[in-house]
Amino acid sequence: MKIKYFAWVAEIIDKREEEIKVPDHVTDVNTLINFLCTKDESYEAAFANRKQIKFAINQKLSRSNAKITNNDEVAFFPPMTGG
Amino acid sequence: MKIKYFAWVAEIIDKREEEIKVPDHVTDVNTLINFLCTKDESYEAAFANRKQIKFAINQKLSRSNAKITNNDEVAFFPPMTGG
Amino acid sequence: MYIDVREEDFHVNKELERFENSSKTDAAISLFVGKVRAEENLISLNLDCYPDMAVKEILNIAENAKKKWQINNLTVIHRFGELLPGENIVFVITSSDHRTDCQEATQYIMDYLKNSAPFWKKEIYKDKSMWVEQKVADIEKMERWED
Amino acid sequence: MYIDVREEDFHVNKELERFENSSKTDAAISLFVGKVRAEENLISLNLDCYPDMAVKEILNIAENAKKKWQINNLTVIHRFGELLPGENIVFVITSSDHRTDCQEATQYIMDYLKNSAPFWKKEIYKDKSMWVEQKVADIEKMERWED
Repeated sequence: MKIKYFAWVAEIIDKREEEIKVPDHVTDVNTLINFLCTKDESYEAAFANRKQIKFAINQKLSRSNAKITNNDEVAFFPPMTGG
Repeated sequence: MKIKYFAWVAEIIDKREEEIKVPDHVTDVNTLINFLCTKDESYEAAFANRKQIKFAINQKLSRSNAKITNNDEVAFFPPMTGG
Repeated sequence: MYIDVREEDFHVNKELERFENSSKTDAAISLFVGKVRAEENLISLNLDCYPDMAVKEILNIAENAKKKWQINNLTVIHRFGELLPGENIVFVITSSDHRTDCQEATQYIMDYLKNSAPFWKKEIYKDKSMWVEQKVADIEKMERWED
Repeated sequence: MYIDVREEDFHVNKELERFENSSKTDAAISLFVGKVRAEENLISLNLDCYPDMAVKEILNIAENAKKKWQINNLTVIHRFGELLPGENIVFVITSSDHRTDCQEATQYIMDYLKNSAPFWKKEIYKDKSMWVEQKVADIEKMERWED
């Protein structure tokens, strides 16, 4: 699974992108976040307030219970401030 | 008094501008229109439906009872369609 | 602030460039350009105008826009005379610190130009000609801005 | 329809000219340009971006605008990377037969670009830096368009 991070999420985790093979019990964004938080404190810090984090599956804004597989690209980021 | 006509008002009266010395009883736009209508049928035709006619005194949209004198510039025209 | 009522055409690009050069620190620019619609069989759009009053009235509209919104700079150019299909009629540009101010001000100015600036459009077709009538929808657009 | 998400600057004039050349019969054009505000002590505005998603999302916003209004042509350019005060950020232009369509569509596109396109602004000042936070007022501007 390709995972991307943007803005202050990327700064806290100190990565913009990584390739991870996730275990079978990771089936949606919620379980992916739980899995990432077991890896490293920086993930826990980044995801501490989950309401502030948005996510996209294959470049499309998604809900936290949308299904994901190892073939998907998942991205985590704060609310957008473009324009 | 300088009087200007625009759009179909000018077409019906067949004048874009004229200089007229108006008599003393012409004190506002209403009495001016009455006076003009005694001059020529074309004025009567142009002013037949007074609700369709707007007027400006010295380049400013005005009400029909606003006072005018021989030194003023008065203009008659239909509702505007600019932009 | 620059207001111009004239017969000659203008270059949208050059006017935009001129405006930008005098608004270098403004973060938001909103431009509207209106042209003669290429209706079938339309030969020309003849715009009658009361130029002295038009300049005063556009100035008045612009001042009112500046009272309602934070506007740093503003240009309005309105043509009159015989205009061919596709030719420019009107150019309105405003700049501000935040986007909503200039976007609403440009709309406001256009809405008032339509109904309260002394211009009158006559459409000349191959087989007929007619004065454009003021539209109720246009008046309603103007009135939405009233306090 | 032309959508571009890129680091390099663009020339507002050239983009307008290009747009006009491909919209010659459109009677109404509405343009918005957003630039980096020259705030005191601001060194740069760093725009983080998810480019693949940004292109898709802007396309989606544009398609929705075309469903709501009669739009003939449309260009959106959005930059990312390190932008200096006064530099261009975003360029939105739409054309239509009647003025209200393009003016509202341009506003709509800007309102959605602010809150739903994957860009994130970080302000770099002389003595500090901070990520810009999404504003409730901006979300409300976006939500006014919902049916």
